[in-house]
Parts: sequence; C-alpha cells; structure tokens
Amino acid sequence: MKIIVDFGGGLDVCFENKKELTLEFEEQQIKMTDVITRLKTLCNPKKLDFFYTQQLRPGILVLINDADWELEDKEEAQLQHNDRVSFISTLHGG
Amino acid sequence: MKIIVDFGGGLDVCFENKKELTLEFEEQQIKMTDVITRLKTLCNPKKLDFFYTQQLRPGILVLINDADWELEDKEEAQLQHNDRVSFISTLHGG
Amino acid sequence: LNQIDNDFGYEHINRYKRQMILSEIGLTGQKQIHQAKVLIVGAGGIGAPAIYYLAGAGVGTIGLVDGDSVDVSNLHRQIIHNNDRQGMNKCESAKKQINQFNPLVNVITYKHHLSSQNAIDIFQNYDVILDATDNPATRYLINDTAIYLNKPLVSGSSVGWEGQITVYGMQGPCYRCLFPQCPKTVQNCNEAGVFGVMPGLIGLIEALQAIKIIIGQQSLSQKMILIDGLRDVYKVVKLRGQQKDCIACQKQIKINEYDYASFAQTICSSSVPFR
Amino acid sequence: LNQIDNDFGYEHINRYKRQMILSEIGLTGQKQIHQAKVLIVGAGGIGAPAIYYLAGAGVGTIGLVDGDSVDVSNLHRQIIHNNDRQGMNKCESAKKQINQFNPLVNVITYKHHLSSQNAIDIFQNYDVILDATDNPATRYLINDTAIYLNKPLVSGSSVGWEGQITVYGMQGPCYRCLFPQCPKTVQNCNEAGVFGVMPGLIGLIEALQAIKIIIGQQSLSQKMILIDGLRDVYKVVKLRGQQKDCIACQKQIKINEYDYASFAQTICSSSVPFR
Ligand SMILES: [Zn+2]
Ligand SMILES: [Zn+2]
Repeated sequence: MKIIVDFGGGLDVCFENKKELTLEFEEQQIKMTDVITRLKTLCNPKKLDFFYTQQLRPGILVLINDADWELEDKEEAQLQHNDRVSFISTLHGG
Repeated sequence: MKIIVDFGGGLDVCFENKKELTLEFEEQQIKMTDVITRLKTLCNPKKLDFFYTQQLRPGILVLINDADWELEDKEEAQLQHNDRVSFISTLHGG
Repeated sequence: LNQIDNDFGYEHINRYKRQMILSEIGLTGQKQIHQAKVLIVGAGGIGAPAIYYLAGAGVGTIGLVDGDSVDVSNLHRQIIHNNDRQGMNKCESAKKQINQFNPLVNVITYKHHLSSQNAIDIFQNYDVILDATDNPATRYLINDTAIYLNKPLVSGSSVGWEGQITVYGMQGPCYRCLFPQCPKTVQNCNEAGVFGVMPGLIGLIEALQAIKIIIGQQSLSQKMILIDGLRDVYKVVKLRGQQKDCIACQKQIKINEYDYASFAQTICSSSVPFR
Repeated sequence: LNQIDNDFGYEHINRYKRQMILSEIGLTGQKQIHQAKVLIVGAGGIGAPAIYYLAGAGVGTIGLVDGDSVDVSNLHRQIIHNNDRQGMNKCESAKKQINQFNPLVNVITYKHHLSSQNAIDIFQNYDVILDATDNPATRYLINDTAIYLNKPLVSGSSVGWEGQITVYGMQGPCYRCLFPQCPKTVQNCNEAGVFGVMPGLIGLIEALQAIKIIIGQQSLSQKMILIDGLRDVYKVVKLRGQQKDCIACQKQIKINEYDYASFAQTICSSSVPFR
C-alpha cells in the first residue's frame, strides 16, 4: 500500500527539506497512527520536537485527502492505497 | 456511471448559470463525445453557439480530472465513474 | 436612481460601476459595501494590500490598528507605504495613501497595539474583522474578541513562499477550535524571510472575503486556502466544524482578564530558522 | 559584501533584506532581480498590482506599455493610479507612483498601444514579458512576438469573479498551441463586470512568476491556475505540451505583416452579457 505524505508551513525542515514523501506499507490495513509512527523514524532527530514530542506538536493541521482528520477519527482513521496525508504547520507571520 | 461536469469562464451562462452538473449514463463505456453530445441537449438553445457549432467553440479548454484532454485522446478519451470533466472558456479581460 | 440616499450619489456610481455591473453586487450590494465598517488589525505585509482593495471596492469606513512605524525593510511588501514615509506611524501613512486614492473612504486610525484592555471597545464598532498581524498571542486575542462579539473574522498568515487563509466564526470553527494549545512555530518570528507577493495574495483574499461577507455571498468558513508560491500549489481544504469544547466558541473567556502573553509564551522559542 | 558592484549597495540590502533571507534569493538572486528587465504590456487591472510588487521586489528596470489615460472607473481596481491623476497617461501615472515607492527602480514608459510594427523593437530590450492586456488581438501579437524572440511570457486574464494565469514559452505550449483559432468570447469586452481583487490576484501571481523565472525557480509553464473568487475555487491544472503544428512555436509568422485585427475579428461580437 502506498501513502503520499506532504508537508506545509515549514515542516519539510524536519524531513530533509522534502515537501513530499511516498511511504510504502506491507500491511493492507493502515491507520493514521501507522503513518505518524513511520514519520517519527524518518524525522531528523535534531528537529523531532517540531513534529512530535508526547503528541503531535500543537499547531500542526493534519489533512486526509485535503480534509481535516478531525472530520474522520483522527489517529484511528483508516487509509487506502494512494491516499494523500498532509501535515501543515500553521503560519503566524503577517 | 456518473460524470461530474463543471464550467468556467462564463460558460455556465449556457447551462442555466449552473457551475456544476452531474450526468448519469447507463452505458459502462463512456467517451468524451458522449458527454459533449449530452451537454448539447442540455444547453440553452439560444446560447448553443457559445458552446458548440460545427465543433466546440474556439477558446474552450477541456480538462479531464484537471488535465488538458489533449494529453489523452480528446473526444476519444475513455471516462470512468466519478471522473470530473471541465469546460473552461478562456478569459481575455485584463 | 432616486433611491440614492444623501451620501451615496453619482460620484460613487461613476467610480464603482465596473463592479456594480456584476449581479452579485449591483446598486444594493454597492450600498451595503458603502455602509460597511471593516477593521484591519495590522498595516503590514497583509494589511497593506487589503486596505488598498477594500478602499478600491468602496468600503465606507476602514479602521486600522498598528503601533509600528514604516521602516525601509517593510517596503519590499508593504505597498501602502512609500519611501518618503519612513518613521511615520503605519496607520497614518496608510490613511494618507487612501485619502489620495479614494477620498470617498473614511479611514479611522488606532496608532497603538491591540491589547486585551482595548480590543472589545474597538471591535464592537465594526462589522467584519481582518487579522493581518504576525504573532500567535495577538491572533488568539483577536479570535476570542471577534467570537465573543459574534463578528466574522477573516484570518490569514504568510511566511517565506507560503500563505494560509480562512474565515473564523459564522457558525464555523474558530482559531481555538483548530488549535486549542498555542502553536509552537517552526520559524522564529520577524527574522523569517518572506517574499512580498505571498502576504500580498493573502491580503487581497482577505479583502475579497470581507466584501463577500458584506454582500451575503459564501465565505471560507470551515475551509482554508493553502498556497505555496514557490511550488505553484494553490488549493482549498476542508476544516473541522465548531468544537463543542472550545472555550472561545462557548464564550467562557473573560478577555480583559486573560493573560495572552503567557498562554502564548511558547511562541518563537524555536531555534530553527525557516529554511 | 565586497562583491557588491557599483550600483548594488547597502541601500539595496537594507530594503530587500527580508526577502534576501530566503535561500532561493539571497545576495545572488537579489542581484539577478536588480539586473533584470521586465516589460508589462498594460497598466490596468492586472498591470497595476504587478508593477507594484515587481518594483517592491527590486526589479531594476520595468517597462510599461499603455496608450490609455486614467479614468475614475478604473480606480476600483487599478491601485497604482489615484484620484488626482485622472486624465493622465497610465504609464506616466504608474511611473510617478513607483518613483515615490521605490526610487531604486527605473521605470521606462511607452505611452502608446502595442502594434505589430513596434512589438519586436520594444520586446527585445527585456528579459521577461507580462501580458496584462484585455483583448485577444493584442494577446496573439504579444504571444507571437515573445515566442519569436524566445522570451518567457507570463500571461493572465480576469473577468467578473474569475481569473486564469499561465506561462507561455520556455519549451512549453504557447497561446496559439492552446487556441489555434481565435477564441469567440462569452462576454462583450469592456462592458463586462469585474471585481477588483480578481485582476489584483492575477497581477500579483504574474509578478511572482516573473521573479521565479529571473531567479531560476520553477514557473507555470504547461500549467494554469484557475481561480473563481465567488465560489472559492483555487486550483492548478495541467496543460498540453508545445504543439508540433503551432505556427508561432515553429516561427512561421511574419509579425509585422500579420493582420491581427482581422484574425481576431470575431472577438466580442457575442451579444451575451456576462451573467
Ligand atoms: Zn472555537
Ligand atoms: Zn505554440
């Protein structure tokens, strides 16, 4: 199963400045928690606390196929092949 | 089979100012020609020549799932259930 | 045209006729815009273009809140100011520019920063609030005050090559619905780089949303536009609805007693420069 | 900073430092922008905001082609002009505004309309061309001339609440690749309504594309941004590549002998008002 992940609002800094990653999963059933766990391993250790400490860093909007994951059941949301998951850090500059 | 059609650049004028229509087709195999034929019947007769005379009016960009139909085989392009087809009239105002 | 009341005459029609041709505006819509009062908090990268286009569209009363002065390093993006007004208060500079651009618009200046002591008094005089500020503490203050007073809040932000914009309130989610805990940001505030066009786009879309709210058209409530100017990404995403446990939406905040600075003290402590 | 050559000094760095922080610009990129020459054809709804942000970003030389004068009915959207300049040539008015906004920018005015007799002579002095005009005949002239001279062409348009923008040339498709026959448009030209923010957004994105081309970043070649401000639709679509049979891309057009008026005579013959 393939999941496309993209980053906004500067979060690409945690993933070698890559704006988009493609994650491969063996399992057929994948939940958002699996994606986050995988990303924690890929994240630059020096910058991990901009992505995840005890929880996802406050200020990150998570989208599944361009819709807030809060509209599904967040970490428990089931994903399908070729779904797009976005982690968008809110900007406060003006 | 369901095809979503949307209009841009003022073309909605030909379809009772509707920006989006959902077309139902019995057949399993649908090509772009079928969509255009159906739209010609739905188009307001007084405004048909803004959509189609002997051909699609020059200046209309046709997209299949947000990609120029010229990248597929235009009128012959095969469509699938829930595909989005857009007819965008080019604007020249400045 | 005899319904023209005393302060909306031919001078207005001659100036706004190209937008009045649009069925969504017409005479009725233009008079609504003329009678509207819009407050912009921040006369910088986002506020400057927003002020220009709100004034162009004929908003009768525009309020501006900013305690800062014009600096030459603003001028790559803050188009309402100019080279000769360095050192002048930004609201003052913007008012001068608008008086020359469209004398039919009344600009009201608040030449100081917004605070939890003055926010309610200022906001209640306006119909729509635009957040054009640059730090989370002020953004929470603006959010809570607008929600408390049931005023639609158009809120955008921009850093680097990116921009984000949505509308809070109007039965949709608010800033606290999305971020109950204050965001710890990746970039440290004013040292972050920014390309002028990005806050420019956000400012224009804020003006567009304000006008649409005034004339009763759909707005970005429960939606957000995400723009990456470098990678040419322009898209609209769907947001959660209003949250039952949101202390702003449930009106559980005493704004003048709330300590916004400490709530947001985690801001900009990050050491990571923005790329 | 000793690489600063004579005409790029501390005055420039102080003004442009917030964008120079971005790794994609830096000192090298800012000097490229400073040395660049950008031509804008049309100082109206799209050209006015584009001029402002190109000047803000520090483009050293900006050319402006427009034979029209400022009219009060332009002022709801053409923010580079103002109330006191009604009747003045639009290039002249824009030059005055920019000289006050950023004196480090040199504005060159061509106070007449573009024609198949003068297009090549003017275009060859510039690196990037921006199409900010309002009729198909001129758009084909601009397209053919830019393609003939291998100049990147940033082209946008706007009517009502909608906007479209792309980049022609740069090995991608051109205007004739997309529309070999002249488009017959739905709305009749200048009576069409337009809401100011829409050409504003297109003008800003044109400026953004020009800067990205200058500093060697990706552009909208073979892509188009479609915006519907009323329905909050913002998206990027993929276009066909360069067409083998395109008479412009294959350089088969003698520009000064081509009769653009009759080629585009079908323009605006439509009787249907735009909604
Ligand atoms: Zn809330
Ligand atoms: Zn071509």
